[in-house]
Amino acid sequence: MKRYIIRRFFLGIIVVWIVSVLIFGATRIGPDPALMIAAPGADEAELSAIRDRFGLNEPLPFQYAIFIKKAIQADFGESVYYGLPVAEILWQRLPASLMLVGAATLIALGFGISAGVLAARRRTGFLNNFLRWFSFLGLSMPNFWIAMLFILIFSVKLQILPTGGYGTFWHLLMPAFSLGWYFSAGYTRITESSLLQVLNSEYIKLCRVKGLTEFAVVGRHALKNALIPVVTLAGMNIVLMISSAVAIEMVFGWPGLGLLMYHGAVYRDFNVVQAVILCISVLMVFMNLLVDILYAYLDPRIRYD
Amino acid sequence: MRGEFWNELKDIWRRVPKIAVIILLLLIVTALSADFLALHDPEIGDPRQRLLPPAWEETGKWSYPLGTDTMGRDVLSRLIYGSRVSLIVAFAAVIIAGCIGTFLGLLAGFFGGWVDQVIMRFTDAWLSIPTVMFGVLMAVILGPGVWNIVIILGGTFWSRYARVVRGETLSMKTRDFVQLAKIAGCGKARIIWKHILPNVFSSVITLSSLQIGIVIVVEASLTFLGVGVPPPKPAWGLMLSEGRGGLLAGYWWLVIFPGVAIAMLVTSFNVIGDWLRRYLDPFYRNIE
Amino acid sequence: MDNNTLLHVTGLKTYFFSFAGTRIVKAVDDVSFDIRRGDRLAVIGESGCGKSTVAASLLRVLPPSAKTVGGEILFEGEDLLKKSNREMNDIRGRRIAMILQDPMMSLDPVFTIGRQLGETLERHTPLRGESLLRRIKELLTAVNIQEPERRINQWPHEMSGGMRQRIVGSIALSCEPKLLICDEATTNLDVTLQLQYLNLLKELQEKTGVTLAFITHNLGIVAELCTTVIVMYAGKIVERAPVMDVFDSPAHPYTKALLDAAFGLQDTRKRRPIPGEPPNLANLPPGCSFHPRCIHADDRCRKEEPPEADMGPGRSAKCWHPGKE
Amino acid sequence: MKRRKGWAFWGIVLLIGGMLIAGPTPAAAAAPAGTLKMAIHWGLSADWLDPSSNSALIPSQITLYLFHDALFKPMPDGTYSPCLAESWTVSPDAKTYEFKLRQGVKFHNGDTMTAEDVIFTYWRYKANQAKIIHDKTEKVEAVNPYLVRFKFKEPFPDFLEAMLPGSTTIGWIVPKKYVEKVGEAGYKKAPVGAGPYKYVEFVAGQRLIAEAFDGFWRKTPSIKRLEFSIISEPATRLAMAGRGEVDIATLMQGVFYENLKKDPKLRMLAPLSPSRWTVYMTAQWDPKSPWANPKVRKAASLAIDRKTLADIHMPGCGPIGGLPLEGDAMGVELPPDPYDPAQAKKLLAEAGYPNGFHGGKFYPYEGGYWPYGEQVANYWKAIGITVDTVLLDRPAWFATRQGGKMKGGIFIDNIQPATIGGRLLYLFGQTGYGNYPDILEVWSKYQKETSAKVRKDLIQNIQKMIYDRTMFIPLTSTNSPAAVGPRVKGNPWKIQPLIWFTAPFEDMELVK
Amino acid sequence: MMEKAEFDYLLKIRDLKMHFPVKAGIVMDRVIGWVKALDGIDLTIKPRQVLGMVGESGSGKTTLSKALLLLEKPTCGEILYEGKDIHSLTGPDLKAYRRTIQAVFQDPFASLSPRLRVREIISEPLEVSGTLSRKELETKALEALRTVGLDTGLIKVYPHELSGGQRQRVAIARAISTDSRIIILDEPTSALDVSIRLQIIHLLMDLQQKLELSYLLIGHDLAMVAYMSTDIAVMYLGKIVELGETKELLQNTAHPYTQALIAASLPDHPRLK
Repeated sequence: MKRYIIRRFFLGIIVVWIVSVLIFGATRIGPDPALMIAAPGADEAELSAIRDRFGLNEPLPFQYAIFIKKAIQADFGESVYYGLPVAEILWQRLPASLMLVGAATLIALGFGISAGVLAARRRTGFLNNFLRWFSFLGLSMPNFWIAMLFILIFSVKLQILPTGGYGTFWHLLMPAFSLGWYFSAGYTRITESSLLQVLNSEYIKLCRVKGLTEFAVVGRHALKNALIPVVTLAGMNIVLMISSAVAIEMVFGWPGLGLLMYHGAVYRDFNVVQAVILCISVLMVFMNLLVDILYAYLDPRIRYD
Repeated sequence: MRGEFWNELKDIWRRVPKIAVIILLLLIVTALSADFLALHDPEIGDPRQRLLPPAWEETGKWSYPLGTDTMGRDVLSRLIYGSRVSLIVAFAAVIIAGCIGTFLGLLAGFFGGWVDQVIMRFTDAWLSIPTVMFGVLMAVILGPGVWNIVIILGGTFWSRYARVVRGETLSMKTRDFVQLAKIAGCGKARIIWKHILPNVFSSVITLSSLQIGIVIVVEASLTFLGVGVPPPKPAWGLMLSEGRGGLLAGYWWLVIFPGVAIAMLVTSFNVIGDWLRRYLDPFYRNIE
Repeated sequence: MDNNTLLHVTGLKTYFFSFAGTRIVKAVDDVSFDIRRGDRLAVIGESGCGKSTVAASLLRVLPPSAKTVGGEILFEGEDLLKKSNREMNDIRGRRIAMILQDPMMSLDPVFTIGRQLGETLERHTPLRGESLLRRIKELLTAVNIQEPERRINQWPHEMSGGMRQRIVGSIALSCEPKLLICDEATTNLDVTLQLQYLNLLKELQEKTGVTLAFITHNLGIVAELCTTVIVMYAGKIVERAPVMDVFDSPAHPYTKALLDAAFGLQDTRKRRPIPGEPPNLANLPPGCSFHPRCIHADDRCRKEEPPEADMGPGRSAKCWHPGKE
Repeated sequence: MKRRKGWAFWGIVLLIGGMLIAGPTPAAAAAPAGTLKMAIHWGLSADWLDPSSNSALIPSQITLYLFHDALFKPMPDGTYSPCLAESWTVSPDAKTYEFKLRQGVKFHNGDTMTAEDVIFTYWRYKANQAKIIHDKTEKVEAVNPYLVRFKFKEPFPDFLEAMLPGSTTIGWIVPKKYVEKVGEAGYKKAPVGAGPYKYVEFVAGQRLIAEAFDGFWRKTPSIKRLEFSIISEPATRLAMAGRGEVDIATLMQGVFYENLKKDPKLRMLAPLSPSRWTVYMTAQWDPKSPWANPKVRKAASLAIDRKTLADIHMPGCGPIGGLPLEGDAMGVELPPDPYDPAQAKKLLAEAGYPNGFHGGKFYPYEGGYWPYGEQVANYWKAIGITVDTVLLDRPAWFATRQGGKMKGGIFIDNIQPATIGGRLLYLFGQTGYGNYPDILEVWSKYQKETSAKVRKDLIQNIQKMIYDRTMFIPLTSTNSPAAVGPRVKGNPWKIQPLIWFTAPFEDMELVK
Repeated sequence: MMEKAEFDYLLKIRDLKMHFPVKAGIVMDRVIGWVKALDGIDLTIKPRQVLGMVGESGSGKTTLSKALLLLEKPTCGEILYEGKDIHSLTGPDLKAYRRTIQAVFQDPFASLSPRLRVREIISEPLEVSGTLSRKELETKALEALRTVGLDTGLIKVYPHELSGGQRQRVAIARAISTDSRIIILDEPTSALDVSIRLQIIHLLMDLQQKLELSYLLIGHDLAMVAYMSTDIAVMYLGKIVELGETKELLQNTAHPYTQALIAASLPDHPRLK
């Protein structure tokens, strides 16, 4: 088990390294960043000064080496657009992102799992159909569009929730719901299929013939087994969520990493873009490790591989 | 033989989610015959006919059945042509992603060893890169354009295919029929092409029908962020994005129609994908 | 029905409904039989003949697509089909226990052995805490598992196949049931393990007096262990007889064919295969469903379903030509 | 929600209290009260907090007017309105400038502004044109603590113009002692200036908070606290304004503008901006290109319905005929070309293109203004001029424009400098794509000339020459429509179109 | 067909060992031990011999068959075919060997490629090893189908349309289509219904007689193996512990493991228990 975790950790580092190369490469395609930063009419001297300030005068491999060396010390350079150290901005934004993604995950998991359990337990019926359609609907509408509908309904018409911004619990509700709804369908699907699979297994049959109550069979035995793939999906989805949140953060003016990255890309603020994506990949690797550990808790077969 | 084929087709028809299939077929037909169906040029509007409501509203005109947008373009014509853009983008992106992912997944799963390690680490890296964000970045770098979007979406969505296909290939590799093909002396290429690919294909199709919905939504999101399909192309995502203010402003037809169109298309794909997943999975077939 | 009859089943019908009820598969069609106390009953037949469905119907643990549509199951005089689900839960595991087809897969991988054993006891007996633990150890010792203290906290995957089987057996017998149903309990086992397991069951029966019902396709098990035999074909019972009679003078051509097709180390004569393919339950031939494979089949067999012919004490066969050589 | 009400409540309490204590003094003199919230559409940079690194782009002016003050700056009473300098003199050879400083001006930290601060600021300045200006400078000296003298190596008649926002921020004074104490990075984190508001908090990409500075020399601001939230999505900004979560929401174009007119609670204010949409045809200097023919350029101008263009994309704006801002003393107001497709076609035929021609690459202005460019291309298409539209987002557009990569194509430029001189410098200087020798000759004469009258003649001459040969196609003026809530008193846009934001901030008031 | 009269054996296995490494390590794997799947096997398969091989699961039966089928490379030892080690064969020799040896596996549902038609399945071994035209392949496939007693109309059908028994017949048809001489039967009937099992066994026995084949029959049911085989080899922990003619071996059992196997066999009749 320990060996397994350490191994995963090393693989994770390799993954992060590949990501860093990819991102670094991607950000250096395209026109000279100095031209985009400089004010109209800047002369060569000004451009050169800008390149100096952001370390753009070195050859690319050098730039990469410097980038990695500094990144290890959590120094991502200075934001071209915001004029602040990227690490500082990142730290400011991370809590908002984690809060949003955390709340959305809870909503998605809560709704998705309960809908999935219902769907797997009774294959037909109004509630099941309703839940299934509800989750499909979340998957079928672009989430920025859901977000706008929420604003229309809850802020403009019903006047019960604040529209945009960040700070209170009430500000979190709409962004978290519009993000969570989109992802709940995936959980419904996977809970349903894995639960069905588990419910058809021999050991669940044994639980039944042992005379356990339906609640004990489904709630204790089946769910614990069926949640294993759900956990995997949840781990993978965290990163997808941070990234899918871009449009939602934009709509609600939620100051998360998604919005930071979006503006970074739009303003060609490469240091920010690199840092955000690298940060998320590290987060992903970390999440995967966490999922592995959780796995071992859920599935004892892994503990002694 | 022919009769059998028809019977089989009928049998399948009996089981498919009919509404979803009908909607999808209708949309495809619409996309193909957009040139005949559309009443107006979808890209050039008449500035004098701006923001007309749908025809059944008081101030609407029947020559613009679903109203016009801020630039005086016919919403219906844009919707009709938009089905073409949306479907092309979605299909092309999914085909590109499917091809790349299936190819890499087959290689990784079949050859194992360091080939597998290299491909899968690369895939992991790709999976841990936030898709939409990377899409935004690439879109910004490559600049707006329909085919750029296709390339970006295709280039970011392949990783799931690689994962799935690799897993399937690994399990196929140990199957008896593959072993028997090796015993018969089949070359690697033949085994991959004749024995493994056709068998992983059903998962690829299932995954595609689910991915296509995601691709459409992501495309709309990128467009909303201003880095997707560029104006004046009549794409649904773009219509939604351009007209989104209309929702609060009372010009609901700018948003509701493309929104419903996207939701219908994506739901159809999702329903069909869900059905395929069940239908092609022998486990589900047994319990249905 | 006398006091000696533990279970009395009449006219049991369990159907599978698929495609929203448009396709009906009669997995168990009008099945009647008795089990007497202390008996070792064998239900034999090839896969898909409905024998496992009979077992599932008895305990009412059918898959969602299946439904018992008729009949009566009297267990110690109580009709199980009239019980509520809650009452059934009290019967399952307590009065009727079952060992499933694949004992290797029957233990929940994410719960310890002790937990899974204790769960059953907690459900059906007032044992708690220390006494519960003591009882679990007792049960494990009874099925020849060494060091029960250590095993209690182990996971199923840490045990060998034979051990897992014995634990499944101990779970089944933990509440001293009256009837134990073994559904193909020894398939996929190496021969040596199989014999060990059968011996264990025999031993336990002698100790506790539980009634055994074996569902199997292996005639060797029947010969080794059982006292009474029920032969099923295409959802119906085609023959019922004491075990000696079945092996000496099978009444139904299908039973005879099964015997002729089985191997044995002692009997090395050339065997005779059964012609044709097993029938598709969704599309049964008219008349006697065995007629396409039967050497004695005549016109009547092809058109009319045979009645159950009484063949003496405890014997019957569903055939137009019972006992014909 | 509650908090805002709380603020309003305490604001009123303070106000009433203040009135009771102060008696019948005017309300403006009362202590600042209340909070005004704005949802703005552009991201703010920490660089903009410091005038020395402020890039003088239009969006960056908000921080200048908020935290800082300049020797002179555009104010409601004029473009060159004396602020930190009470008055100034220019020598006849335009080589020496003397600024008499206002006495008793306090920075937020309590330091008094003196000539030392002005000199310090001048040499510290490092944003655009810093090198050009510093190279021209011979000496800056403090004649006395309240008199600064700038001496240039050569005549520098445009010095005052160069100090206007949009050109440089060299005239926005920072406290020397404080900057030296906290250092460059420290200053960015806690900027101190002589402006009406004190810095409270800045979170990149999220919000900026400012609090009234009661020691501001001009007057004490009326509103205690200003909060700027960065909300990129216009629909959200509008909804926030509609619900009263913010008092002002910026950039309400297109559909939002239309909606705004329907909401009885909200006012629509559309301050004009100094920017001018202008078509720049770089191909005109390629003799083989159709665009080399002035008739073709005129035809392209006549083909555009400027009125409709403005109505759709820039409601409240109007067609323009020349380059200068209205009211520019040096500018020539020229009539915009009418919408006359028939005449346009005729001109095209005369030029030898009766069936039109392919006009090469066309770069509409960045991102959010693509539909505007699209519409222009549609008008050209109607008379037979087709173009290949290349869409670029903001940074890419600037990089392409700046890097000279639009050569041979046509683009819509957004000309931002406030004065006609600045505009011509922008069009003819580093960022120009070509010129005519005769115009250049006049231009270089103008740059050396020191007599104000001759200068005016020369620059007006240039404008006419440009107009006569349709060197550029002016399209429409631009604005920045904003939704204004009921709590805001009057029109907070006092300076427009030179400063398109709600400046001066100290003049803003809440409804009592 | 070539005559190979000079050899009195089809396959000769000499001191065959197959060891699998057990790996461990955090980043790089290190070998920490070996599992001896085959531990010195000596065996000869003669023409027209049906060699039964019994032993419990994990005793190395399947590993041996994989070595014979070139699916695994042995750690040491050799398998001689016409005097040459099969694992060093190349070119035409390799193709010839591949045609000679074929296999039928346990699960008829897993051993036929689901997306190929019966014709392609049967003719595949010939197609990849020979130069036959499509027409000839088809003729061969039809012939093989008839030989295993299937309707030739099934040639266009996909495997999922066949029943279990039919599938196993197709698998056998594929194995004999190359005029093979040795067929490895890995538990060929254990996944079949009781009533079909004997049909397939009889078919295999008939084919063996008619086509003069040799079988290596792997099974765990001693009774079934004894029924078919001329000789029986008993495997235990990677070694052959006993080898002999069927009758001889059953009557005079030498090794205790073989005795245990016989003792564990279930009786044919309740009276015999």
